[in-house]
Amino acid sequence: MIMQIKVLFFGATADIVGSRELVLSLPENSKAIDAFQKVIKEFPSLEKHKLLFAVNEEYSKGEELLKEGDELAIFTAVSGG
Amino acid sequence: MIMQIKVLFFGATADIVGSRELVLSLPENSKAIDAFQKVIKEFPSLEKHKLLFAVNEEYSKGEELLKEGDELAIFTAVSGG
Amino acid sequence: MEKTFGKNYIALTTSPIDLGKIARRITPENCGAIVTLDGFVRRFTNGRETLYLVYEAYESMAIKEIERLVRQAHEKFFIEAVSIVHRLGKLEIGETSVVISVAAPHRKAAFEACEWLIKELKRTVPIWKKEVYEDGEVWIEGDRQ
Amino acid sequence: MEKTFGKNYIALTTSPIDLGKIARRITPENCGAIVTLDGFVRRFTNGRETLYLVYEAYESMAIKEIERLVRQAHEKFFIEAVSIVHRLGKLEIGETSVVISVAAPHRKAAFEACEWLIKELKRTVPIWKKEVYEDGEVWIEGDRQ
Repeated sequence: MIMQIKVLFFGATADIVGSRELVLSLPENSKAIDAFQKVIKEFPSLEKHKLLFAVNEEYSKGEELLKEGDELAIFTAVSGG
Repeated sequence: MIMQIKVLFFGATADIVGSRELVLSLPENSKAIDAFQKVIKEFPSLEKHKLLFAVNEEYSKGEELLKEGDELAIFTAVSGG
Repeated sequence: MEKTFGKNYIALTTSPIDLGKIARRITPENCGAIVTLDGFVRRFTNGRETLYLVYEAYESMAIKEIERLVRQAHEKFFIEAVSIVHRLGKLEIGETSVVISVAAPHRKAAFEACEWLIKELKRTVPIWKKEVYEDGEVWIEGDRQ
Repeated sequence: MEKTFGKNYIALTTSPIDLGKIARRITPENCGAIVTLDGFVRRFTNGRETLYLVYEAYESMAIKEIERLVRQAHEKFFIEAVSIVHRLGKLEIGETSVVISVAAPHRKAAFEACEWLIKELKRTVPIWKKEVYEDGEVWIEGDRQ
């Protein structure tokens, strides 16, 4: 079974990917880190940056299982304030 | 020779003295502390308070000699802010 | 996007921030002091001149993260209310990018909480700053202070 | 009564203080942060309700003392500009009695200098506060925080 998740990009990562939002298809029971690595493969320039990611608006280390419709965000170290 | 100095009161000390400004006559070569003690003698209720004083707008410990026209201020611990 | 919880107020906005209005949202009756951090756009950074900044946020997550920080601050410090507003979009030199106001019964806690909040905000809240120069632009990664 | 020296501004005033306006007087180009202390009239002190306050100053000396503190702050901390305004006369609950704003290249120095300035102001500047209650009034002697 295949599921779809949403991937969000901001700032530097949005510039690299050329988009702020992608839909990613993954096998069921994929982890966040699997989705992350799939994106990296497609956009290898992302690897030049120190990246963080969040699943459903929470920082993630990548171990959680994703489910249909989840939101993965990939971004560089924050610089607000 | 007699000289005259100005004595200023603020807040609690002005309430006790019933005035914000007095003229004090003193022998020449009086120190600030002499003037201070003369005022205390006239208004003994002042002694119930912890008092500070300033000569010509500078905090004073009382050892400087006063001269005609000097300004002595007598007040309680400050509470601005 | 804004949120009120307890006596606290947090917001993300593309409009100019009125520092005094934010700070004075919170004047609890048992408090006597508000400490406010006003972060603004500096013209020169390491000698290079910035023309303007652009701030972008992961807005829904940023609001959550700011709320989490405010709740943590209440646990760590004896404070009464916090007001945080972060500006987004294009900012001119000198314009306020962030205001953090903390009201507390005793000013020491307000100073400590305000300093802690700006440090944590810069570390964890998903907002990014792009510096635009005459000859290019760059997304800043991490707190460069 | 007001005075400007260097990038600093100090004043005593009987008019309401506009916090934002005071803080934003000082936005030096090499700075990115202003820290502001806003002291205001609290309604309850040790459970007793205050109706209003009256502040009185030895104005000429108070301005001198505030200037001295600002100059000392520049020696002690790496800061760029200070703005201090103290209100005098009758103040209602919630009104600002004092604003101290400090701009610095790095926020840590601004926090430290602002906290030091309010502590020293309360210790040395000849200004006095009278608290007026329903059943009496009292001149406060010394910092009771």
